[in-house]
Amino acid sequence: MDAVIGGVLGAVAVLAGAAVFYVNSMARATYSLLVSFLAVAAMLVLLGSTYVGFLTVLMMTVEMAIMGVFMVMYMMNPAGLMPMSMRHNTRGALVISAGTFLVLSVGVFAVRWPTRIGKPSRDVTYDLGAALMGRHMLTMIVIGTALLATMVSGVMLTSARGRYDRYGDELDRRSPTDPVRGGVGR
Amino acid sequence: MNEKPLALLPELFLLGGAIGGLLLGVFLPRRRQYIVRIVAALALTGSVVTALLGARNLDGEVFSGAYNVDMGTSIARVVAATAALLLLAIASTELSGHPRETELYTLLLLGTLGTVLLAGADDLLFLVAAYLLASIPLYGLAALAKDGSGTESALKYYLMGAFFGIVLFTGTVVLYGVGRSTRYSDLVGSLAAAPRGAVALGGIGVLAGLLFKLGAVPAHFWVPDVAEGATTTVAAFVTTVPKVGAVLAIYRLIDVPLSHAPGNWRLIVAILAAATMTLGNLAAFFQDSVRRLLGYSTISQAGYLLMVPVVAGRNDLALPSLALYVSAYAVTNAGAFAVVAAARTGPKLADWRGMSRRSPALSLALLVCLLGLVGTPPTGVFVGKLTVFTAVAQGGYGWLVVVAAVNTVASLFYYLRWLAPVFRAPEDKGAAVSFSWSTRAAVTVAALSVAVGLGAGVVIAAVSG
Amino acid sequence: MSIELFLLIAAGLFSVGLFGALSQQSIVMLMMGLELMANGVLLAGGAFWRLVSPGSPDGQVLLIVVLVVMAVEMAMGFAVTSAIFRARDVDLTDMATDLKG
Amino acid sequence: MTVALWLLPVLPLFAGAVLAAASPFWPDVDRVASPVAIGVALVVLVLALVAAVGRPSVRAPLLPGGDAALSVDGLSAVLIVTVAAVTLLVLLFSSVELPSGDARGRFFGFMLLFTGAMLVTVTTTTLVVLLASWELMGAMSYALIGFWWRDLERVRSANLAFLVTRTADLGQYLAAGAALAGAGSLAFGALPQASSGWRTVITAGLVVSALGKSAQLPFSFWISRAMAGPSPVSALLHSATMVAAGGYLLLRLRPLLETSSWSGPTVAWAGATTALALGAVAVVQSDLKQLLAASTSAQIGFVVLAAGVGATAGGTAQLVAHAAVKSALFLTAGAWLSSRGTKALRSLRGVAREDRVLGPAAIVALLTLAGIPPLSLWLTKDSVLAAAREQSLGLYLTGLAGSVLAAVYAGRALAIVVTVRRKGDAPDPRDIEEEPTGRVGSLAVASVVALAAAGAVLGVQSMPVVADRLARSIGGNRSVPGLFELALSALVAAVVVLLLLRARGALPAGSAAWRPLRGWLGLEALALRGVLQPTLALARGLARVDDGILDRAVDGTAVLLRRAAGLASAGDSRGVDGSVQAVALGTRRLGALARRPQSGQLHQYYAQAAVALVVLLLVVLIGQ
Amino acid sequence: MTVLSVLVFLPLLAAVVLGSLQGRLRGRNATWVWVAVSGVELLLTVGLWIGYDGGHGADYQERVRWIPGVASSYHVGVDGLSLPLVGLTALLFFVCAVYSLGVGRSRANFAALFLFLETTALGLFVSLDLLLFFVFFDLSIVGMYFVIAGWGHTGAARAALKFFLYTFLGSLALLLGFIGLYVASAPHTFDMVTLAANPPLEGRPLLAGLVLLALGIGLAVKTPLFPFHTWLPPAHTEAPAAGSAILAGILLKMGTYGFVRIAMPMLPEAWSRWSGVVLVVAVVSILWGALVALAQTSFKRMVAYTSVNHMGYVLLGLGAAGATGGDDAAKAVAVTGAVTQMVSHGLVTGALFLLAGVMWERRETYEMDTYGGVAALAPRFALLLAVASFASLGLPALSGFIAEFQIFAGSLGPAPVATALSLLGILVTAGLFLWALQRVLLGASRSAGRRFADLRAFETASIAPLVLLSLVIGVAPRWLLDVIEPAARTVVAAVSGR
Repeated sequence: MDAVIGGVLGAVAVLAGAAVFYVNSMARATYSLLVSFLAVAAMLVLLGSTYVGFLTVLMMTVEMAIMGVFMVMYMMNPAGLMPMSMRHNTRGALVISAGTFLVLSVGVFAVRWPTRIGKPSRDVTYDLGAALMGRHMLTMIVIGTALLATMVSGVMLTSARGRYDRYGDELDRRSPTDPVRGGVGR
Repeated sequence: MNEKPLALLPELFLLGGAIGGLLLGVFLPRRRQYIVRIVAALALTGSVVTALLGARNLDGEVFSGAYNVDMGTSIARVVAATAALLLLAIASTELSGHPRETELYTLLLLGTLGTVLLAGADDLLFLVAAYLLASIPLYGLAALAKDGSGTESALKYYLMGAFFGIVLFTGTVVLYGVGRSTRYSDLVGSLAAAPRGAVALGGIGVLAGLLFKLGAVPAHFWVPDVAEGATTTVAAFVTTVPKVGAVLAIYRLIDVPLSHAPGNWRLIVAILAAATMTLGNLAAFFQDSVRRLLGYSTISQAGYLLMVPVVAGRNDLALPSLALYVSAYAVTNAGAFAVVAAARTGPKLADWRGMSRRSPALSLALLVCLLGLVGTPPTGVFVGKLTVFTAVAQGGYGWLVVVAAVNTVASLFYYLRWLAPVFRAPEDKGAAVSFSWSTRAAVTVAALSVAVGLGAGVVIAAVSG
Repeated sequence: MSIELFLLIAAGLFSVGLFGALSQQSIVMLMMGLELMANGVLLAGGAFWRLVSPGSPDGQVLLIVVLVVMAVEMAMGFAVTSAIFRARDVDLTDMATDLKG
Repeated sequence: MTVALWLLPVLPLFAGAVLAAASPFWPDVDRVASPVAIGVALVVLVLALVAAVGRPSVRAPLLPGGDAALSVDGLSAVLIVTVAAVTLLVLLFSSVELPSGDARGRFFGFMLLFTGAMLVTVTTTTLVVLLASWELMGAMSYALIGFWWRDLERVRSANLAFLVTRTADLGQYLAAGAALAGAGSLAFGALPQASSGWRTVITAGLVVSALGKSAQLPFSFWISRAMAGPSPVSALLHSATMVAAGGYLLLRLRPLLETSSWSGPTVAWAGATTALALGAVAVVQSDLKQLLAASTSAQIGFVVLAAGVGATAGGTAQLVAHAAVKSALFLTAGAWLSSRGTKALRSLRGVAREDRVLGPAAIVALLTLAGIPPLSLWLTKDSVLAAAREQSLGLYLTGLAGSVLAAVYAGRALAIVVTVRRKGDAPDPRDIEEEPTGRVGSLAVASVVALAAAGAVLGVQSMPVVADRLARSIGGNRSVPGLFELALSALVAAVVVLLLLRARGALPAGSAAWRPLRGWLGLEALALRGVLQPTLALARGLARVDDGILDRAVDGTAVLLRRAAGLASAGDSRGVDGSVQAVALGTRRLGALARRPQSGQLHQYYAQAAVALVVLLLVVLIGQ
Repeated sequence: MTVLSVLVFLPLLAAVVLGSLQGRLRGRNATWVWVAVSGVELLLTVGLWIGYDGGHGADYQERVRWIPGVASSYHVGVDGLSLPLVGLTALLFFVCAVYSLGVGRSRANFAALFLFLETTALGLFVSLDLLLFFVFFDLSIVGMYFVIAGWGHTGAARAALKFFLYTFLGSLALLLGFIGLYVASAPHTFDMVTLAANPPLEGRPLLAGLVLLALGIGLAVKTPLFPFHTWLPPAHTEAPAAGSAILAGILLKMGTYGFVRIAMPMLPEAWSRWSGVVLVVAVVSILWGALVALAQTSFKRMVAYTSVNHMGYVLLGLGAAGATGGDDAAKAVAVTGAVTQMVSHGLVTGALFLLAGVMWERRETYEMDTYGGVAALAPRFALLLAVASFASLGLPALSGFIAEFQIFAGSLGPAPVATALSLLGILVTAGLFLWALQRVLLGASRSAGRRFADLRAFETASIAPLVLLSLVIGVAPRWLLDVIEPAARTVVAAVSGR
C-alpha cells in the first residue's frame, strides 16, 4: 500500500517538476515547483520523517511566495501574460539530463544497496533535536554563521542605498535622505 | 562529547572579528572604516598566533568528531589567515573609504573562517556547512563594487557554486546512504565494504564540490570571470584563500574516508590535477587581459596543489610539501595581485609597457612574484614545487611529475609575455608610479615570497613535528 | 517499500532539475531547476535514513542541513540577481556574457 | 749543459714571440728585429754546438705519461746544428734582402718561433711535445707563407698549406691516443712495446703525419702553394726544416718501423715513388721556385726511402746535405727575384754568368743537386740506394730513376742559367713580378756561398770513415755503395747534364703529356673538388637544416604550413629548430582551444561541468 | 661564514647596493664599482687557489641547515673540478667589467645584473647540494635573460625569450632528475657528497637510465649539445658583448660541469651503460657544430656554433670515461682534458666574443664579408683575434691544445671510433677560423675610407689577459692540471666501479 502511495506521489513529484519547464508562465512554473515539493514532503512523511516533511512544506510554501514577490518586483512578467520561450540549448540539455538519468537509474538498480540495520526510535523528532544540540552542534553553529554571512551579503547586495547614502559619510544626519520618503528610520 | 571551545580559539578570533567589525562599522564614518580594518587585522593576527601556539599541541577531534584540529587544519588556519592579512594590505589601497568597506572586512573574515573550517571538517555534514560558509560571503564580495562586471562575475560565481553545492549534497547523501554515517572516522570502515557504484557517485559528488572551491577542472569556469570582473582585492581573495581550505579538505577526503573505498581515487585526483594544470596553462597562453591571465594562472596552480592529495598519507613529505606549497602560493599570488592593485594601469598586457621605468620597485616585485609562480628558485613556490614533486614522485606518480614539469615550462611563456613589456622601453613617458604605501606593500609581499623559500626548512620542520 | 523506487524518483527529480538548470535562460527559472535537483537529493536522503540506517538521527540532521542550505543558497541567489538586475538590468544568463575568453 | 738544452728552443721561441707580438704595440720593433734575431740565431748556434757535444737530456712534468722531455742523441745532434746553422744564414740573407717596408718584427719573430719549434721537434722524446712543436711549425708556416697578407691569393695558399699538413697531423693525434691506450705512455721509447693492435695505429698515424709534413705523396701539392711566401721562408721551411721534419721523424722512429713487417716497405715505397713522381714534376716546371719545391719533395723522398729501408745514417746525410744545397738554391732564387724581378726560368737565361760570386755558387749547388761527383748528393743518395738494393730491386730501380730525374731537372735549370743569352731570350715582361733592384747584398751572397759550399762538401758524411762514425753515433745499418753503382750514377748524371747543356735546357716537345705533371699531378684540384667543396656544401646544407624555419617563421603561418606539408612529402628534414617552432605553433592552437570552453555563457559552463562529472563517474566505475 | 660564502655573496650584495643606488651614480661610477668588486673577487679566488688543499674531497667546506625536511642544506666547497671554474668565473667577470668601462655611459643596472650573475655562477660551481645547485642554475637563466633582453641588439626580445624558454625547459628536466636521485637515495638526501659516496639506483638500470635521461636533457640544453643547441646562435647574436662572453664562457660550463659533478659520480652504472649514446651525441655535436660554423657568414654566429663543437669535445672525454674498454689512467687523462677544455673554452671564447663586441662597436655588423683588411687598420685587434682564433682551433702553446690533446689521447683507447671521427672536428675548426681570419683581417682593405679604430686601452686590458692566460696554460699547464687530476681520477674511479 505504502509502495503504491509512494509511487503515485513520486510520479506527481516528477511530473510536476517536469511541468515547471513545460508551462510557459513563471507563475505556473512556480506553482508546479511547489506541487513537486509538496509531493516530496508527503513522501518524507510517508517515510517517517514527519518533522522534516512538514518543515519542507512550510519552507517551500514561503519560498515560493517570496519567489512570486521577487518576480513581481523584477521580472515584469509575473503572471505569464506574455507566453514566451526562455530556453536555450534545449537539445543539449535534454541529452545531458537524459544521460544523467540513465546513468543514475542504472546505478539505482545495479547497486546492491545496504540492508536496513536498526529501527527508528519512538520519537524521531526528539532524537533529531538531541542530535542537533549535541553531536551536530558545531555544524549548526557554522550554518548559523553562514546565515549571518548570508544576511550581511544579501543586504549589501540588495540594498540600493547604504547607510552612507542615507545618513551621509559621517553618519551625522538626523534623518535619512531617501528618494522615496517613509523608509526605515523614519 | 569532547567540546573544547578553546581548541577553536583561532576560529573564534575570526568569528569575533567579523561580528565585532560589523557592529563597529555600522557606527563609523565612511572615511574612518579603517578602524574596522585594524580590528580585522588584529583578529587575523590573533588567529594566526593562536593557531601557531595550538599547532604545538594538537587537540585532535573535537565536537564529536565533526572537526579535527590536526596539522592539516593548523596549516589552513595559519596560511588562510596570513593570506587574508596580506590581502588587507591590498584592500587598504584599493577600497579605502569605500561605502561597503566594513562589509568587505566582515565577509573576508567570514570567508576565511569558512575556509579554515573546510580544511578541518571531519564529517560530511560539517563539510557541507563549511562549504556554505566559505562560499556565501564570496558571492557577496564578488559583487562588492556593484558594477556591471562585478555583478556578472558574482552571478556566475554564485550559479556555479549553487550547482556544485547541490552536487556536493548529492555526494554527501549517497555516501551517507551506503556508509551509514557522515563521520569520516565511520566512513573509513564502512565505505571499504560499500558498493562500488554508489561510492563512485558519492565520492565524485563530494570531490566536485571541493574542486569548485579549489577552482579546478571541471569546476574552474568561474575563476577567470571573477578574476577579471571583481575588484582586485576580491579577485585576489577568491583565488587564494579558498584554495587553501579546499585542497586540505581534498587531502583529508582522500586520506581518510576514501582511503580504502573501492575505486582508484588517487588516480582520479591525479588525472584531475593534470587536466587542471594543463588547461589553466593553455588557456593563459595568449591571454591579453592581465587579470584573466592571473585567473588562469591560479587554475594551473590549483592543478599543482591537487598533486599532493594524490599521495595523501602515503609518505612523510606529503603534508609538509602541501603546507609549503600552499603558503608559498598564497603569498606569491597575493603579491602578484598586490602589484596589479598598486600599478593602477590598464587591463591589458600592453598597458604594462615600460613599467620598469615608471616604477622599478614594482616591476621587480612583479618579476619576483611571476617567476615565483613559475617556480624559479629561490622563491617559496620553487621549494614548494620541489617538495611536492618529490613527494609525488616518491608516491609512485612519476608521470604526474613529468606532466607538471612540462606545464611549468609552458607556464613560463605567458608569465614572460607579461614581463616582456614591463621591461621594454616605454612608447611614451607614462607618469611615474609614486613609491606609495601600496607599492611598498607589494614589494614586501614579494620579498615575503622569497623568504618563504629561504625559510622553507622552518616550515617543513614545523609541519613534520 | 523498496529503496530503489525512491531512489528512482529522486534520480528523476534530479535529472529534470538538471534539464531546467541547463536549458533555462531566466535566472529565476534556472534556480528553480537547481531547487528541483535539491528536491531529489532531499528525497534520496529521506529514503536512505528510513530504509538503510533508521537507527541514528544522522539522516534526519542531513535532511535539515540540506533544507537549510537550500534555502540559504536561494536567498543568496535572489540577492545576487537583484544586484545584477540593478546594475545592468539583466535577468537572463545569456545577457551576462561580458566576461569570457 | 741542461740549461743549454732548455735554452736551445726556449730562447728562439721566446724571442720570436716577443718580436712577433710587439709590433702592434711598438712599431719601432721593425728596426731592431733583424739584429736581435740574428743575435739570437747566433746564440742558438752556439747552444746547438754545446748541446751536440754534451748530449744532455732534460725533463719536466707535463701530462701523465708524457713529460716535456728533450734529449740530444747522435741524430738530434746533427740536426740541431744543421737547423741552427741554416737558420743563421737564412736570417743573415733576409736581413739584407727583405724589402725594407715589410713588417720585419713579424717576419723575424715568426722565423725564430719556427726555428724554436723545429728544435723542439728534433730533440723531444715524447709524442705530446712532438705534436705540439709539429703543429706549431705548421702554424708558423701558415704565418710565413701568408706573410704578404694583403694579397688574398697568398693567404689562400697559406690556408691550404696549413690545412693539408694539419690533415696529416691528425695521424699524430691518433698515434698519441693509441700510445696512451696501448703503451700507457707517450714516450718514444715505449712505442715499440705497445700491444700489437694499437702499435699498428701508432705506426700508421705517425707515418701519415710524417708524409704530410715532408710533402710526400699524396700530400705533395701543398709545397707548391707554399712558394707564395718570401724566398727566405722557403729556404728555411721548405728545404732545411719543416719538410725535413717528416723525414727526421721516420728516421727517429726506425725502431718502431722495425716492429712490423709492413711499415718499412710502405714508407720506402712512398719515398721512392715521391722521388720519382715529384722528380718528373720538377722537370717540367717553368718557374724556378716551383722546380725547387718539387725537387725538395723528391729529394726528401730519398730520406723517407732511407728510413723505410733502415739506412738511418745515409738518410741523415742526405737530409743534411740537401738542406744546405736547397737553402742555397732558394736563397739564390730569392736574390734573383729581387735583383732581376723574376723567377720564371725562361727569363733567367744566363743569369749565373752575370753575378760573379752568386753565379758560381748557384752552379755548384745545382751540380750538387744533379748528383755530379764528387759533390755531396751523389754520395749520400747512392748510399741510400745501396741500402734499398739490399731490400728490393724494384725499390732500387725506382730510386735510381728518381736520381736520373734529379739530374734532369737540376741539369735543366743549370743549362738555363749558365748558357749565353741569345736574341729573343730577353726577359719576358709578363714574368716580371716586382721592380728589379739589380743588385744583391754582399751579406746575402755570403750566406748563399756558405750554404752552397757546405752542401757541396757535406758528402763527406757518406765517405766510409766518416759514415762509420756517423752510423755508430746515429744507429741503423750502414750500406756502402759499390764502386760500380757510384760510377754508374755519376756517369748517368754527367751525361744527362751535358746533354741538357747542349740543348740549352730545352725539353722535348710533348707539353700535352706534361700538363698533369706541370699541374703537380692534379692533386690540389682533387683535394679541392673531392674534399673541400663537398665539405662546404655539407656545411651549408647542415646550416640550412639548423636554421630550419626560424627565419621564415616571421613570414607567417601559411608559409609555415606549406613548408611543413612540402617537407613531410619530400621526407626532408625541416631542422631541429623547426620542430621547436612547430611545438610553439601547436601550443598556440591548443591555447586557443583551451579558451573556447570559457564562452561566458553560464549554461555552457553547466553543460560542460555536468558532462565532465558524468565522465569522471564513469572513469571511477570503469577504472580498476 | 667561510671565504666561499663571502666569495659567492659579495657580488650579490654589491648588486643590491648598485640597484638601489641607480640614478644616483654619475658617469662610469657604477662600472667602477663593478670593476672593484669583481677585482676583489678575483683576488679572493687567487687566495683560494693558493690556500687550496688538494687532498681528498672538497676543501673550504661549509654546511648550514636549509631544508632539513628534504635533507637539503647550504653546503658549499671546492675541489679540483670546481676550483678551475671558480677561477675562470672570477677572471671572466672581472674582464667583462673592465671591458664595460669602455662603454661610456653609466649602466648601474647592467653592472648589478652582472654582479648578480657572478653570484649565481660562483654559487653553482661551489654547490655541494643538488637543490642549491639548481637554485643557482635557474637564477643564472633569469639573469642572462635580462642581459639579453635589456641590452641586446634589435632581435633581442625574441632571442631572449627563446633562450629563456629553452633553457628553462632544460632546468625542469634537470629538476626531475634531481628529484629522481633524491627519491632513489636511502636515506633520502640532496647532498652531493653523500650521493656521490653512495650512488643511488645501483642495480636498477631502467630507473637509473630514466634519471640519467632527465639529467642529460637538462644539462645538454644548457651545454648545449646537439640537438638542443638552437637557442644558442640567436642568443649570442643578439646579446651584448659582455653578455655573450659570460654566456659562452661561464654559463655553458654549468652544463658540462653538471655532467662531471652530478651525472657521472651519482649514476656511474647508468653512465657506463649509456656511454655509447653519450659518445654519439658528443660526436654529432662536434661535427655538426664545426660544419655549421663553417657555413656561417656572421662572425658571432660562427663562434657560437664553435661552442657547440668545443662542448662536444668535453662530452667526448666524459663519455669515453664511461666506456667499457681502456684503462683508468687514460680515462683520467680524458676527464682532465675535459675539465681543462672548460677552462680553455671560457678564456678563448670569452676573448672572441669580446672581440666580436669590438667589431659591433665599430661597424654595427658581424657579417664577415663586410670587413676585410682590418689587420692594416687595427693591428692590436688583429693580433688578439688571430691568437684567440688559433687558441680556439687548438694550436699548441695555447690552452686549447692541452685540453683537446688530453681529450683525444685519453679517449682513443676507450672509444676509438668516436675519437677518430671527432678528430675531423679540429680540422674543420681550423679551416673555419683560417677562413674567418682571411675574411675579416686579411686582404687589401676592402672598405677604403672606412675606419676601424684599433683597440682602446680598456678593450686591450680586458681581452689580452684572457689570451695571455690561455698562453700560460698552453705552455705551462701543470699548476692547473695538478688541481684537476686528483678529482678527475676520483670521477673515473667512481664510473669504472673500481
